[in-house]
Amino acid sequence: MIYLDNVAGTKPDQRVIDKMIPYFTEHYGNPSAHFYPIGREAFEAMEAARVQVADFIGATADEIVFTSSGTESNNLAIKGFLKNSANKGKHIIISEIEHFSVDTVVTKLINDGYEITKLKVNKGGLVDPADLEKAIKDETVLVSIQYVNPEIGTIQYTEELGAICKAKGVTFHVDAVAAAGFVEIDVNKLKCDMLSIASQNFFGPKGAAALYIREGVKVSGLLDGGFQERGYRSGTENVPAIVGMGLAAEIAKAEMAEYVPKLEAMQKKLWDGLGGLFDFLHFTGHDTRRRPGHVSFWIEYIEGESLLMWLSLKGFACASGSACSSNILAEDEDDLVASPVLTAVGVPTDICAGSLGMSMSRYNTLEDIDKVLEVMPETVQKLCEMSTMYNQK
Amino acid sequence: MIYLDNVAGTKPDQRVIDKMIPYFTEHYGNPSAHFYPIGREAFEAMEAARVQVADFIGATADEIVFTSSGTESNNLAIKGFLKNSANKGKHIIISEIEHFSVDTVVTKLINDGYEITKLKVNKGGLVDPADLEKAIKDETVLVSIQYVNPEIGTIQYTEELGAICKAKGVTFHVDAVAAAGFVEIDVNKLKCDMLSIASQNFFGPKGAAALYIREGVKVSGLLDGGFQERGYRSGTENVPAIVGMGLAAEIAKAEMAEYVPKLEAMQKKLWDGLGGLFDFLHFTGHDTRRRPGHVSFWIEYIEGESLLMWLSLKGFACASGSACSSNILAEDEDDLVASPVLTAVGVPTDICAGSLGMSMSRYNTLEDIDKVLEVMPETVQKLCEMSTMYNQK
Amino acid sequence: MAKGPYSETVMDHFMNPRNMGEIEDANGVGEVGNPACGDVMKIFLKIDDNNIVEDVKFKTFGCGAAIASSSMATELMIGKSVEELLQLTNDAIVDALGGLPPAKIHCSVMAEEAIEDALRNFYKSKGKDDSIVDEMKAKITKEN
Amino acid sequence: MAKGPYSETVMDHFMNPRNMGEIEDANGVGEVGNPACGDVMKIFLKIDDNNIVEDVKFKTFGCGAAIASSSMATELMIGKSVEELLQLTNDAIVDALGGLPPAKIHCSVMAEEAIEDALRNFYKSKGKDDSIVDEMKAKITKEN
Ligand SMILES: Cc1ncc(COP(=O)(O)O)c(C=O)c1O
Ligand SMILES: Cc1ncc(COP(=O)(O)O)c(C=O)c1O
Repeated sequence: MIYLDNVAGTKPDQRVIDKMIPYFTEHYGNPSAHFYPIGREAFEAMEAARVQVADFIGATADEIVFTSSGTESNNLAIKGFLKNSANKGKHIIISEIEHFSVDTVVTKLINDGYEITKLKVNKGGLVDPADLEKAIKDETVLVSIQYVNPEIGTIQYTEELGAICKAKGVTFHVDAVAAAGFVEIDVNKLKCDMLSIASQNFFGPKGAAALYIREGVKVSGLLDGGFQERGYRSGTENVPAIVGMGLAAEIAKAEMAEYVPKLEAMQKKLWDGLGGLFDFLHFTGHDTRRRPGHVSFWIEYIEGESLLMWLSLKGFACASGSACSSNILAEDEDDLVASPVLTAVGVPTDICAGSLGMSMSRYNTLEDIDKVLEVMPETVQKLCEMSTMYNQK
Repeated sequence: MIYLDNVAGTKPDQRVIDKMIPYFTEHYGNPSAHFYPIGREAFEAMEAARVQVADFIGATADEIVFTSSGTESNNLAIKGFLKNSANKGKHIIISEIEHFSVDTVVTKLINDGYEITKLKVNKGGLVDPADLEKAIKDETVLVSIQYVNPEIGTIQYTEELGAICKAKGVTFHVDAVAAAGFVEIDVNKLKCDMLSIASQNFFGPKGAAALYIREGVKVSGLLDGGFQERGYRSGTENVPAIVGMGLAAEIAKAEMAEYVPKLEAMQKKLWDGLGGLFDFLHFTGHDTRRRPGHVSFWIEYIEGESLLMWLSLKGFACASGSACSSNILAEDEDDLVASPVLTAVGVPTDICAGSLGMSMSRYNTLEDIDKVLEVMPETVQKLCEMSTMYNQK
Repeated sequence: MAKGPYSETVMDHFMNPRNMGEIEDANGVGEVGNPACGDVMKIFLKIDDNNIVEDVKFKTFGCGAAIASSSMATELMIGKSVEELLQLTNDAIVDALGGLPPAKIHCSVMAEEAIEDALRNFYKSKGKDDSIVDEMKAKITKEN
Repeated sequence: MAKGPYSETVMDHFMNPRNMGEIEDANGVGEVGNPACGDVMKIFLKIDDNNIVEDVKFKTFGCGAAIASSSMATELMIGKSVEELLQLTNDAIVDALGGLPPAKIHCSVMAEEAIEDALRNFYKSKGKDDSIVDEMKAKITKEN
């Protein structure tokens, strides 16, 4: 299996796993138990990880809150921040291509009297900073715009967006879940007040994520109880996963400069190769502002799930739409959600189901790309032959 | 180090860890990715764990929602349930010895117009079912009472409490975090509608927990986003930890009958031994309705933290109060919280700081108890000599 | 290897679709589309003089379940009489496929609808009114 | 091995408290208590004719920080003049201990208060009014 769905989660680094194991077997204490070694060891390892994660994004350790997933970080950022700003204004700005964990949270706030502006994106998936500037008004309390879109790979003008928020005095949250480990993150350059990252997206384990909260920004916790995470998040901490996330952050920081160019080379090869195969293949997202190693497209006449399944049968793990949108477990066809991202970037609705994403990690090689390019023609040909649409051409 | 703080978390079973590892190294896919093997493997392993956890507590798999901690399960149960019952009444009943993750959540609801009744407990830490019966009124929407108290080990009359709730048609949540793996749990015998358990408390890993939600009981999720956990909890699932929790549940179910009598033997030996040492040692909790392997007490003249530290220096990991109440990281002395549980069971307030808990697991032996009993006299003697209180005797 | 969301039979029909293609001299062609899901299914029928399905082929633009449903439908159709075709429900297709995920049941419904559409066009191509199909369906319902 | 919430010096004084005990013929005994935290600290002073601390002992019912604070306080007191004792602040005790967790600073404050209380009782035991302590403190404040 050649894994090309790294935007849905990466294979953890073996060094990370090796570092985690002793926190299952030896240092299994509860980190709130400060008065005996196996508790204290767990605590200190967690605090060391906090420093590593902070260093990774240019923050300080006490600006880092550990959570259990990118979704939880986004929920904490938005809901936790609004608990403290209810009387400052009720207008929130996001983009129309946010991840469900931002879009759903914000959309539900309409019930609480909030007004929501969802900024349009252009064909490349980019929010125009001028649009943000125009959209901000006196009542605006929060802007939340993702750094990288997982589905089409677009990297926003986040620095520019941050500068506008800062100038206007509006709190700025960045969902950087699909950016971390692939695009450099510096909370001071981005001028953001909050930022979400998730360990499993940069070679760390599942079960650990973080929310950066700039000093001075008030956020209330969503989970009440004990004194963990300085009150931002009660509950026994997932020490092994946090330790793993810490090392993954350190490794990403140290090694990104080395592996990102390789990802870019694979990306270019795949892009050029696919572009030359069929004239009815259309790339999605931006040509240059892309997550390194991310290529996404749709093919006329072919439905995405079928292509995904054929590629899987041939040994390639890819994505159709975001990992979340393939709600195959739904109880009802009405729960099958067409990707709002593709609609937003202008892909014709009736073939929205047809998108495919391939995202590489530092474990992929140029040979993997050769293999994809080898199987694509026959696979697409087979599905075209079967397709009512191709026929009608 | 002899570990006697198993109520704060147990050492994971080696079989559990061994089973988890491949979900880091091989089956690292996102379980929402159904269309390629490493995603689907992760999904199926998670669903197998759901069956194991359901079997452990007499539920069916689709009544199980995985969360990240006992605290999160308790928050989801209470907040998630109330989102759907707001117009049914605004009265909630808990006991006065609930864990912070129930007590804090419920106490904060006063701000939303809820009336809270906190049922008193007797000297042994027991809620009188007759008190519950009297406290329920037309407006009562939820009763949440823990199964086992972590600090004093008391096992409530949960079946009786459940029968009363059922008869009165009131939803009943049981916080069974300190019970699972030590006391048999059957949601049908308990007649509960919701029940919380956490993996790290029964030889599973940290980072996985569950909320049982009886079919037909409506609960809204706290974390919005993707389609995971049938909408009860969005966010990428912590597959390795969930897999570990599943096996831990299966092992506990299979082996409790074997290890519980051993825990009871250790408990008796420790209880009898300590009782014979000093006439100024006082046991807390109930004589017979106790978590197997749990002994708790306070000693006149001696402050708990000092005893805890001395025992730690001599190689014993114990608890003073619940793991949570040792808020040594607080920024202010006012944040040091005296244990409300000890006050509730009538321990004089000025020596509340003096309680100690020792909770055994199936990894402890009778020799461990011998060793504790050996060091206790000199340790206590040393602290007594130093104490102003002993002097004044 | 994990199974995936589809049964073995679905996967078999997806990978090796039976009767895929077109019939040049078809005397009944049905087409249904579900724009929301982006599926379009086409069934080509060749019905002989005894009103028996002599040949059938399909083309589908759609997901795995849509392809497998059409393929399985054609298998169930060959050799059947026109009356029998109308009795071929989506449930029968789902059963023959060893089940479908709930969210994908509509793919089998599409196949059922495509068959009916093809039959209507068969009668139309013979210059008849396709209300005959409604009559036949009414009769079947009464008999059951 | 992980350090724990306390510094090495705190742990050393906790494990090996200096000057623990009572002085039978003390001429100044101070006692302070913090019922909320459950700490009680007692300091026994023996001050010679030149107003120099000849001997000092302590007893404490309390947490690790309380025990270490009292032990360290006694170490800092021996050989000091009465004036110097009054200049011994809780900050000096915390510094000497290599720091204390914020929530435990109050333990060092207790030690400072116990010293002052012992001094007041020293003057009282000599039949003097303890307002002399207030005067001395005022003078110290002015000098600084
Ligand atoms: C009874 C009880 N409830 C809830 C919790 C909280 O569980 P967690 O620490 O997994 O958040 C605990 C923790 O020890 C507990 O003992
Ligand atoms: C941009 C973005 N935000 C949020 C998330 C949610 O993170 P998690 O799956 O860890 O909950 C994802 C997941 O892929 C993502 O790509």
